[in-house]
Amino acid sequence: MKNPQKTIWVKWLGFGVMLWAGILVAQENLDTTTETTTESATESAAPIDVPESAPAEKVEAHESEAVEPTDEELAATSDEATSGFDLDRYEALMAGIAVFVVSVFVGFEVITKVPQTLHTPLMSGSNAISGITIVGAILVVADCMKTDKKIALFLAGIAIALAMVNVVGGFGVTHRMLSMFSSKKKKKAA
Amino acid sequence: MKNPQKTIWVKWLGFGVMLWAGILVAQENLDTTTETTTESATESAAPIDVPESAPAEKVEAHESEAVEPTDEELAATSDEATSGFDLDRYEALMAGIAVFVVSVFVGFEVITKVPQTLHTPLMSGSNAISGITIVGAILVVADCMKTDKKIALFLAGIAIALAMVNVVGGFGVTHRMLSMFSSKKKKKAA
Amino acid sequence: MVELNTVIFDILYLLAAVLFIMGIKKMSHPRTAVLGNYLGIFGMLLAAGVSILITLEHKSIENNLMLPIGIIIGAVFIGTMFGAMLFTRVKMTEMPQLVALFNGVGGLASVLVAAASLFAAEPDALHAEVLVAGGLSGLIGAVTFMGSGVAAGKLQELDFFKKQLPIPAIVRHFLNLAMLVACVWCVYAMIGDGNVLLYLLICVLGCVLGYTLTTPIGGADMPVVIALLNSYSGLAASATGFVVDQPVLIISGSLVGASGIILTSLMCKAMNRSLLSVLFGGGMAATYEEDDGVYATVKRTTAEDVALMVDFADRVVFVPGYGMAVAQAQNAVSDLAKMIEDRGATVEYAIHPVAGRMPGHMNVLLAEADVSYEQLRTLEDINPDFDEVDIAIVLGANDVVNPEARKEGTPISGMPILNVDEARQVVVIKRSLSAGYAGIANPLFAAENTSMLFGDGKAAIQDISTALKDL
Amino acid sequence: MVELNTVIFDILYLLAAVLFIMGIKKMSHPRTAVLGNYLGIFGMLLAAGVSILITLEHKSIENNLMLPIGIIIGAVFIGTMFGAMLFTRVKMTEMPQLVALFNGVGGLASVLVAAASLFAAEPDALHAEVLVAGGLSGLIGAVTFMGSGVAAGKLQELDFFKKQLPIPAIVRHFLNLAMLVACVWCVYAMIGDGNVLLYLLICVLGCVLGYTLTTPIGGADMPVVIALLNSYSGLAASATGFVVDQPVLIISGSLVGASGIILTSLMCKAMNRSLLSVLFGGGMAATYEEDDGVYATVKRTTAEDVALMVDFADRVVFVPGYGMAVAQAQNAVSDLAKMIEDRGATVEYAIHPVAGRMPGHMNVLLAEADVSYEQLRTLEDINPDFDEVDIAIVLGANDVVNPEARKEGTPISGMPILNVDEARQVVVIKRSLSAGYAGIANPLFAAENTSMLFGDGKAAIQDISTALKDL
Ligand SMILES: NC(=O)c1ccc[n+]([C@@H]2O[C@H](COP(=O)([O-])OP(=O)(O)OC[C@H]3O[C@@H](n4cnc5c(N)ncnc54)[C@H](OP(=O)(O)O)[C@@H]3O)[C@@H](O)[C@H]2O)c1
Ligand SMILES: NC(=O)c1ccc[n+]([C@@H]2O[C@H](COP(=O)([O-])OP(=O)(O)OC[C@H]3O[C@@H](n4cnc5c(N)ncnc54)[C@H](OP(=O)(O)O)[C@@H]3O)[C@@H](O)[C@H]2O)c1
Repeated sequence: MKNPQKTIWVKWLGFGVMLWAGILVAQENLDTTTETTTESATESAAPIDVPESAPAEKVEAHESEAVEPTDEELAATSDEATSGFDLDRYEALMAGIAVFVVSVFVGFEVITKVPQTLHTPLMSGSNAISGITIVGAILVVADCMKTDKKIALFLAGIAIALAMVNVVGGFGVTHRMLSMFSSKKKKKAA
Repeated sequence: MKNPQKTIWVKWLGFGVMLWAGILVAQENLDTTTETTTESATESAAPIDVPESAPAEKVEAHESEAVEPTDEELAATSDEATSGFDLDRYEALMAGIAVFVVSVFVGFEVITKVPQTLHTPLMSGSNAISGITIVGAILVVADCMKTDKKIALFLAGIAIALAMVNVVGGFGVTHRMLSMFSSKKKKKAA
Repeated sequence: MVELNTVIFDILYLLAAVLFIMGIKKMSHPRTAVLGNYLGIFGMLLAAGVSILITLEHKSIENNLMLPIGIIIGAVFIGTMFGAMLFTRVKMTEMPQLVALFNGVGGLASVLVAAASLFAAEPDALHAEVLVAGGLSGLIGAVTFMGSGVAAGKLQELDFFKKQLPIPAIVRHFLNLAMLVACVWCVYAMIGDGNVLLYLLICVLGCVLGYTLTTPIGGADMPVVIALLNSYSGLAASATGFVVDQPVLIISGSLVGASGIILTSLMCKAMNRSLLSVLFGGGMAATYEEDDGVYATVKRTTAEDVALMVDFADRVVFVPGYGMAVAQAQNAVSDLAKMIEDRGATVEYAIHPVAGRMPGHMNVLLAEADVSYEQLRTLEDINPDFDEVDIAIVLGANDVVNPEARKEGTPISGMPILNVDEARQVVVIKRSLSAGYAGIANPLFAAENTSMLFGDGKAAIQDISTALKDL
Repeated sequence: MVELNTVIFDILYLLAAVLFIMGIKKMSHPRTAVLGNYLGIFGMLLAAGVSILITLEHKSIENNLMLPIGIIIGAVFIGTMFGAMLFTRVKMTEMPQLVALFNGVGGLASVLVAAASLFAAEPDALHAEVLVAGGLSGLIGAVTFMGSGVAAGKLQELDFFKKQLPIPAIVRHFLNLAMLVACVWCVYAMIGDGNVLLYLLICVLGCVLGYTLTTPIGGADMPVVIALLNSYSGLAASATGFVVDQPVLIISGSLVGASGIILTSLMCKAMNRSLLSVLFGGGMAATYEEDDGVYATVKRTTAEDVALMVDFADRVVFVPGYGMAVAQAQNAVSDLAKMIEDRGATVEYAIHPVAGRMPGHMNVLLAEADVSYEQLRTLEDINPDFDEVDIAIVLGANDVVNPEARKEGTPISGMPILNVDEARQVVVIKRSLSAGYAGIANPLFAAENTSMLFGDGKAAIQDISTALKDL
């Protein structure tokens, strides 16, 4: 308990377990989601034309019949199109997780190089970077317009404003601090 | 020209341009591919049932009509299912590129920390890691079995053997070198 | 069909992420750090600009352009105003609160983005992974929001946040766990029936969790909490990245997450405490038996005597601590230092990694007062030299110079300290003999070579300056 | 439907990639490097094992299990045998060739994997991005394969590879460019009509390119070429990762790519040459006018004299170079060093970053001879000390101690060198007065404090040992 290093591992482990559990849950429920997906796809006038007669049981049966199909098989063939669709989404998710893991490594490497002296600006600077949620906030506006959800639009607006506070305030205060560090450099040179 | 740093940037830039060009080419040709995809999808007995009467022109017209639909829109709606399919694949590709970019950063960070003394083992060790192609070689065997391509199977077999030479030889020789470095440590301690 | 624009936009997003990485890389030296910050700003502008372009190109908007544009511009304007106001007005001593506040704002933004995107999405787009990521984003974001709020309140010493919950610790832990389980269940249920209103429940639970988790932690432990919440706000942004499927959010979020975790671990290490003991340990001073007689031999001194001592010294080291921040004495110190240097002595500053209430707190304050980077010396760097120091002036530092840390069984045992007691003469400037953050007595104050100068830090330093001028 | 197994397998793949990263991180110190290598091995076993499991579970295989299993086991067995044979038999002096060989093998593996996966795929799975990645993999892999082959041949000094192409440089550059364009066209055409046979053309063009690009480069520049090709083999693996859609390949490949690029840049920097001048520059000695009289004042010495000098010295520094590798004198050196140390003097080794023919070449050789890590000193480390060195024994090093580098206008101008000439006495052991890698005369040999001991490196050192024993 006395070793801080250890407790941090515990934390990360906890996060990993949560992620894992999430995946398991997602896994168990994928049938349901696929069902809704195909149903609504039928509603919209898309080129994909799922036979409406196909009952949910059939989809499931079809799935359990295909005993553990692997990545390769599914990617190579599209004779199980619903599966193919899920697989591509799954691959994007997996790639996202890979991005996350690798970025954490980058983060650890670059941040351990920041000297103690600059830890307060680092804190506020990384804080400002977490304002990157502004991207999500802006992108969601279009979705809101599309489905015409006024509350969502309102929430998105507030989110943009909050993220912007974070960004402007964070970078601004970081700049203020950092220019203090470099100002007397210049004075010295002068 | 005298600055090695600069030429390396040139190299990376070149690689980036190639990648970019590849994407552009892919882009221009996506219609064609989609066409073949949907065609063969029709052949196999999939739940996706593309109306066979839809001529290629119509697909194209449909596309140019949809003036620049964005990520969000496409992700949110699946009323353009062929596009949806492409989009998921595209997202997986983009995530792959993100993985690549971030990994290059990790690589630079961790490798610049390796001391000069260990550069030869680093070279052979990273060489061994490039034997990771063995994963691709093994995975491809199943595909070969499926489509019953004997030549491909043969190539995959050779690839496995070659990658294995790389792996075993690389790690082995690295271990030989590294144990030289640490051996006299132990002797000293003794 | 994937449009060329989409490809270009995604590459620009990736470029923004790369700019963030390079920005933090440049933070590794004060000389390049300003540039690093600019890279970060540029990356953010790029990312936000691309997002706006994507939105403008969106089909559904072409019919009704005014509303979304108005909202975006309005929100950006309001946000910018508030942000600019905060960062230009804040005093450097209020930095910890400000960072906590920004943290909370960031967490809330994550909550709202996930909410908006879940509510706005058509039911068939609510895949399981989106819901899981959304749930994570909401939970972590809400905890960050509320936790940061409490932390900021405690640092600002608002009375409201000093109240303790009238619930025994073990029950509290159990309730927290129950809330966490409830959140997991909510996500599960959302996946089952697609009812996104459960998301609201998650947010509420997250807020309650954020409150119950942070309230019992002492105000002085807030810096650790803030760094941890900083990490959380990054993770929330990462989770949001999975919701809206943008690698740039994932990358930037995990950068922030890593930064927070590293700072947390660093603070814990420098205090020789474990993160768990900070978060769940409660008051630490309770078990420690104090010796009443420690302060029997304390000597007082006056500003004039200190000035005389300084006049004869060749090497003076200032040891600033939290008290310097409270007294806002940094400029006075820097002025005094210049006077001493003009008289031919060398002046250095010994900076303990956890002096003050933030990592690097003292460095920022002294940099504000134009102290040169080269004069700031770290613990490892200056500790071997203390026996050659003529006068160590301890200004509002207490725990970081407490020799009790070298003994077993005290709350700060094992924490590395500045070996001020090895200096030829020690002057300690503080208002009283009261304890510091760790709440324990400091035998240094009663040491033979120590004399105390009681008073507010800034006033005391100014008095010394005046006395020195008059010599 | 995504199976639970797939999820587990993918997470294990990611774990393998993380193990590679951690392995390289552990390479940052000799003490932990062995462990790092084990982590790498473990990651590879994990990745390969998961791949085999995935294959075994494959539906199409259940009917005909023997063939694929036979192929996999057979191929793994053969590969392991060859690999083990190579790594156990190779002499440490042949390391550069071996690394080149492994590089080439890795490149060829990438080519074949991409080929197999393109040929085996059903036409509708041949998406544009797969074809682009496959083309890249084939091209880069083929260039790596052929280029590494040429490099290995040149390093082994096989006559075949010494021949130059009878084509003027400008035409060659043009042809190379044309081939590159042809490759791009092939990919384009493949995307158009899905005819994967064009892939063969790409491979052939890649091989030709690999040959024409590396053949004109001098044998001594091969180390740079090998490091660059190392980087390429990583990029090829990355591209293969896009073909088979596995992040583990992308991550590992880019690690290797980064490693190769860093080593390349390091070598170029230490030689003060640009990468472009190495790759396209041709012979560099041509423009340099040599002074005939440099060697007028060369003094010879004998092993006995050197032994006498050493006997009186307090601080002896060995400066090994490529000649030590050629003569395989490392064990003799280490024995002599031990004798000198037993007589009370200190012995160090000054290691130039590009001494020998690989980065870190000398370190490996000396480590093989049980020289302690602490005695190996880097250029920056030892250069300020040379004026306190009694005897510097230069063994088969030439360019790295050539004072001409400090002048303008020589082929090695600006390359940082070991300041051996500042030592009190210098003994240079080599077989003749002939030039080293850069092909220029070395005024150090004729300096006042230098004496030459002509002969094979190993024999000369052994002679000194014998003489020292007899004293
Ligand atoms: N920096 C971080 O990141 C961080 C994070 C978490 C915890 N901590 C903890 O914070 C503590 C920091 O140690 P520290 O030595 O800097 O501070 P400290 O131990 O908290 O002591 C500060 C001293 O300053 C004096 N003071 C307060 N206001 C003053 C004023 N206006 N003028 C003069 N003196 C004044 C107080 O004494 P009077 O009341 O008698 O004046 C007090 O004893 C450590 O225990 C550390 O573990 C730091
Ligand atoms: N390490 C790398 O990664 C790397 C990469 C690229 C280029 N390079 C280049 O390689 C060069 C390395 O410099 P260096 O000083 O190590 O080597 P060098 O300049 O190539 O000189 C080696 C010397 O060793 C002597 N020699 C050869 N065989 C011998 C034997 N059996 N016994 C005794 N002496 C023998 C040779 O002279 P005799 O023939 O008279 O005996 C020759 O002058 C630098 O120019 C560097 O730029 C190195």
